Amino acid sequence: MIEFSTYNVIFFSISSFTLISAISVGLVNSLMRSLFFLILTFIGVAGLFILLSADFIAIAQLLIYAGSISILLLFAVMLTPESSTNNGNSKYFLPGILIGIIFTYLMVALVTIFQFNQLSGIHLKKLDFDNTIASIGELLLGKYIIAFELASILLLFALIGAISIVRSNESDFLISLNNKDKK
Amino acid sequence: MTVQENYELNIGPQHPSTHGVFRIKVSMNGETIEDLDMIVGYLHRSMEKLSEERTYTQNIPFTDRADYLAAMSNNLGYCLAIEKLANVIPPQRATVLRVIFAELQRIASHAMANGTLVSDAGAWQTPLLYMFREREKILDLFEMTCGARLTTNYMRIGGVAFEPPAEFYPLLNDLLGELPDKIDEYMDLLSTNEIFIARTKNVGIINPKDAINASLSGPALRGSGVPWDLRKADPYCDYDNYDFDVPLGLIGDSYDRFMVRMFEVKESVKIIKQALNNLPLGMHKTQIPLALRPEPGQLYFRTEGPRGELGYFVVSDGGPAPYRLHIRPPSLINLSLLKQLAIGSSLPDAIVTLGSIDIVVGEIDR
Amino acid sequence: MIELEYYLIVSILLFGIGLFVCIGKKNIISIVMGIELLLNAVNLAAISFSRYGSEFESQSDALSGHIFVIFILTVAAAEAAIALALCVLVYRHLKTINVSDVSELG
Amino acid sequence: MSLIFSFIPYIKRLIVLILILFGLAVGFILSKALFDLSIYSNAVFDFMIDKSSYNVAYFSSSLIGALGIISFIGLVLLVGSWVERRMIAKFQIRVGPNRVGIFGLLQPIADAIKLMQKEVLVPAVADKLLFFIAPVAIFIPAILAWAPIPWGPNMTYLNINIGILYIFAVSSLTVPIIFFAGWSSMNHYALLGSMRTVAMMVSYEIPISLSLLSVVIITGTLNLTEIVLWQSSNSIWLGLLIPFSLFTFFFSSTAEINRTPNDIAEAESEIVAGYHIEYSGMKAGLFMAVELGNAVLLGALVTSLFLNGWFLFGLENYIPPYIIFIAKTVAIYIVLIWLRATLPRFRLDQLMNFAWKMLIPVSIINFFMIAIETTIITNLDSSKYIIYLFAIINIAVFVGLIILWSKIFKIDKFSPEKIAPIFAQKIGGIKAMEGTKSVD
Repeated sequence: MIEFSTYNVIFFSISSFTLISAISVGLVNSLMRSLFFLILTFIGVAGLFILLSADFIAIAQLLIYAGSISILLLFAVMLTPESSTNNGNSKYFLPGILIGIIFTYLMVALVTIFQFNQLSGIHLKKLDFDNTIASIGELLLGKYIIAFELASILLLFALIGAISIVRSNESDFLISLNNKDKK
Repeated sequence: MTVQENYELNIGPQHPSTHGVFRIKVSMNGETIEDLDMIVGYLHRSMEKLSEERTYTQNIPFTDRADYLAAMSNNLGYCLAIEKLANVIPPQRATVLRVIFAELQRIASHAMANGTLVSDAGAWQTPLLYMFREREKILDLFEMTCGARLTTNYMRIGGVAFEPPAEFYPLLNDLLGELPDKIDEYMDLLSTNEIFIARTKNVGIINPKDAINASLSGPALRGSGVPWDLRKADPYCDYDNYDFDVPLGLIGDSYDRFMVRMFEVKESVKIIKQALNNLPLGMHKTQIPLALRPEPGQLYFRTEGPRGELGYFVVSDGGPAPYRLHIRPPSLINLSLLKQLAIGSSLPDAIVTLGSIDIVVGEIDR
Repeated sequence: MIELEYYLIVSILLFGIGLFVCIGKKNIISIVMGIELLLNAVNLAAISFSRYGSEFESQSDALSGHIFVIFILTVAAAEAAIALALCVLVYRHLKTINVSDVSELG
Repeated sequence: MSLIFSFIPYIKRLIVLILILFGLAVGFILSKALFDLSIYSNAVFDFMIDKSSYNVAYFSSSLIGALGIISFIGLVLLVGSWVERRMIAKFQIRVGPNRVGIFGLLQPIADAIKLMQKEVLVPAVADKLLFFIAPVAIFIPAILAWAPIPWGPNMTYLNINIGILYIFAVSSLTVPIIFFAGWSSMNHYALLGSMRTVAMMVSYEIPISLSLLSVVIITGTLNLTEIVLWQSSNSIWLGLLIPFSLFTFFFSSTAEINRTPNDIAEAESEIVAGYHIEYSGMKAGLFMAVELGNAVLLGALVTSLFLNGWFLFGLENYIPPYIIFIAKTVAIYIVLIWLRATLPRFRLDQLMNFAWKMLIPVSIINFFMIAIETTIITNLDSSKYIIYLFAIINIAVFVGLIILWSKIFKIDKFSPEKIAPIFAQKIGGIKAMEGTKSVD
């Protein structure tokens, strides 16, 4: 059914790597280890993006997910010292597995039943992107300029919001300032 | 690690910056030191108790090993104390030789102190090794005079052990000629280095009142601007006949202590030059009885060691051995202020402060 | 030949695992990790649709999937920052980051 | 006879001279055959494509290139530590390693053998999995980041059009690995070191990306080879055109790769060795090797981004271009060694202040300035000399910004006259001090 070619071997190895790491995220007990497997999952997904010839997205995935969001998570783990040891399963563990399996089964069934070829009317063929990065740049600053600006504003607000949430309340801040003056 | 909870860090007994087997137990909040506990005693050798079993002369090697970076100064303080107790008067030549060697030892000790301070501030040992070069030459001079480099055992009750050999003086003159230039070179490298200034300026500020209340002495006290030097305040060895200045720091931070040491080296060079010019001829030692038996009595004698006021409290019961010998180590007293300085500062600042106070663990634990 | 379906199945599996992590763990940070897995699964689906679509007239139309993913990345970064700030805040106030303990308002 | 004996002290220098001459001669002979190393991998490809499928030919020829780069990195890791130790010894008026082999050249091999023989200690409370994975995993980004480096005209292993982003993304993977190394040791020193690393890397990635953006916006490409070619076609080094970006990139990268003056993550006088304090034997050796390799990688990046890569005033036509490239890389590495032998270390908060209050705002100003200049350059493509004008302007602005910065942050208040000690006028306690105090 599936022929043995280099592309297939690479695809199946990367996707199994990704999925095994993703499952390990949920199964390991130490939060640090699950974070480690999460980073491996991100790297695996980046590999799949490269297979889909989305080079810029793959690099962005590495940069943002594996390089930045994982570090945010690291900070969160370190700022909440209990969490690194306490990563137990909730009482919904079995229901979680069940829901995951049911959802996966339904969706896989859906995908395999649907004929995307028929849906689009013509046979699907792979597009070869030669230079994605320039086109993406033009799209972002042309067609999607409003969304782009909104996203940047969203990021700014998220930054300010995160800082204002985590900052200690005003009185603590003033006390610390006074202490600093004393020293 | 956490926002709220402190965690403990054991700095030492083996740590690059504790300058020996000395342990600081710090309680930290992030990078800030919240509490600190100094634990000494890893190098305790029971010197003071052992001295009660030995004659006065046999105790001199113990003083070598108390402050192993300033053996000559320790010898000098001890010998002066016993001489005063036993009414022994050393010959004039011996006194001048003592000044020469004590000041050479001060230069060597300050070179070591400042070198390790810069190493603690993170320079990759280059200034330390530069300053070791000068220290090495001084230790060579010691070696050719008394055969030992570190634990010299050179001073005797009633004089010094040996006359320096003939080749000692030209080498000493060479060293004195080049030392001020070398000091200027290090000042070029360090005192205007912005990183070094940023690391030491306004770090570990001791204000003069605190310094006096904590009974600090030596460069740690003078760095705070308190003009107190026993060589001038309570002269011994005819220090009042020498012309030299006492450098003082401006605000009492680590940088000032560093600079005070640097300038003290220059002043020491001045003192040695004057001593060499006025070196009288004569005996280097008076004869004293083999088993010296001072009259019963007690005495506290203090000298200005490289690290501060080095005091010897001796009690004699008329026997050949001291009834009680107590050393007032400047390092231990100076160290007592570290807790006040370090709490609230960050770990790197505390390390630099510790380096600038310049402790020797052999002296603290004795 | 690997077709669109295979990528979609991988994406669905990843999504299912993300759901399981979200539901089955009681640690808030684990749940945030599960959400990241969900977003990754969606990204994968978007990129594979963008790659295997022949009805697009030009390359720039096909790259709409990429643009989608870029916006998802942006939102994910913002979401992670806010969610983790909330984690820290919850920990400070309640000394726990166990979701089942965080059941009361105020 | 005595004449012969009088040469004996110089025999070592004579040997070095002979070796250098021999090397030059061999190099001259081989320079024709080794001018462009890519022909060998192409030959392998041509040979294999006749015998077997395209995939096998592609794989085998790319294996040749990868082996070449990896063996170069291996050589660098071996020779680099020797170079560093010898040079620092010269700076510190010592001799350095000189016992094993001629000039101590075999010292790194001896060190490696010693490290391999040592027992690998694992703390009882350590997270065993992460503790074992971290030193191995940290090698992967360190080697992967070498892929898009342009060694010569045809000698880029991975000639992708997102080269800069690739290096940036791959090297950002080291941050979590370093964190895992520190965390899994379960040692407070290691934890402090890894927290410092993470905080510092997160801060310094912003100035690095801003300086790289300046390069990208001015050359209009993310491809490292094209950046090098842009510099040669406009006959200017980017380091001269945008000096502030060069400074930012270099300084921030020293923070990223833990080199003095920014080696606070493994400050040996404070936190002993930082994140790899609990590692012993070859695992510690791997961390050290990666650190050294990253220093050389920084040299290669600065060379290709700012120092015009393999071009050197037409000399690249006569000696193999990759030799020029390696020479420039080594020069940057030697600058790093020089810094390490000279400077003390910053404190963490000073470094963060420097990043957030100085480097990032000034980088943004610099970036806007370069964006305006780029617009002018691209619209006025007829006049080539405007680039030189901009180079002068940028250098002036660079110097001006530094002076302005030192004024704003009052660096000049530590002038030597104001910080030198004063001399006591009279001796005594606080009262005498009041008389002495001349400067408040």
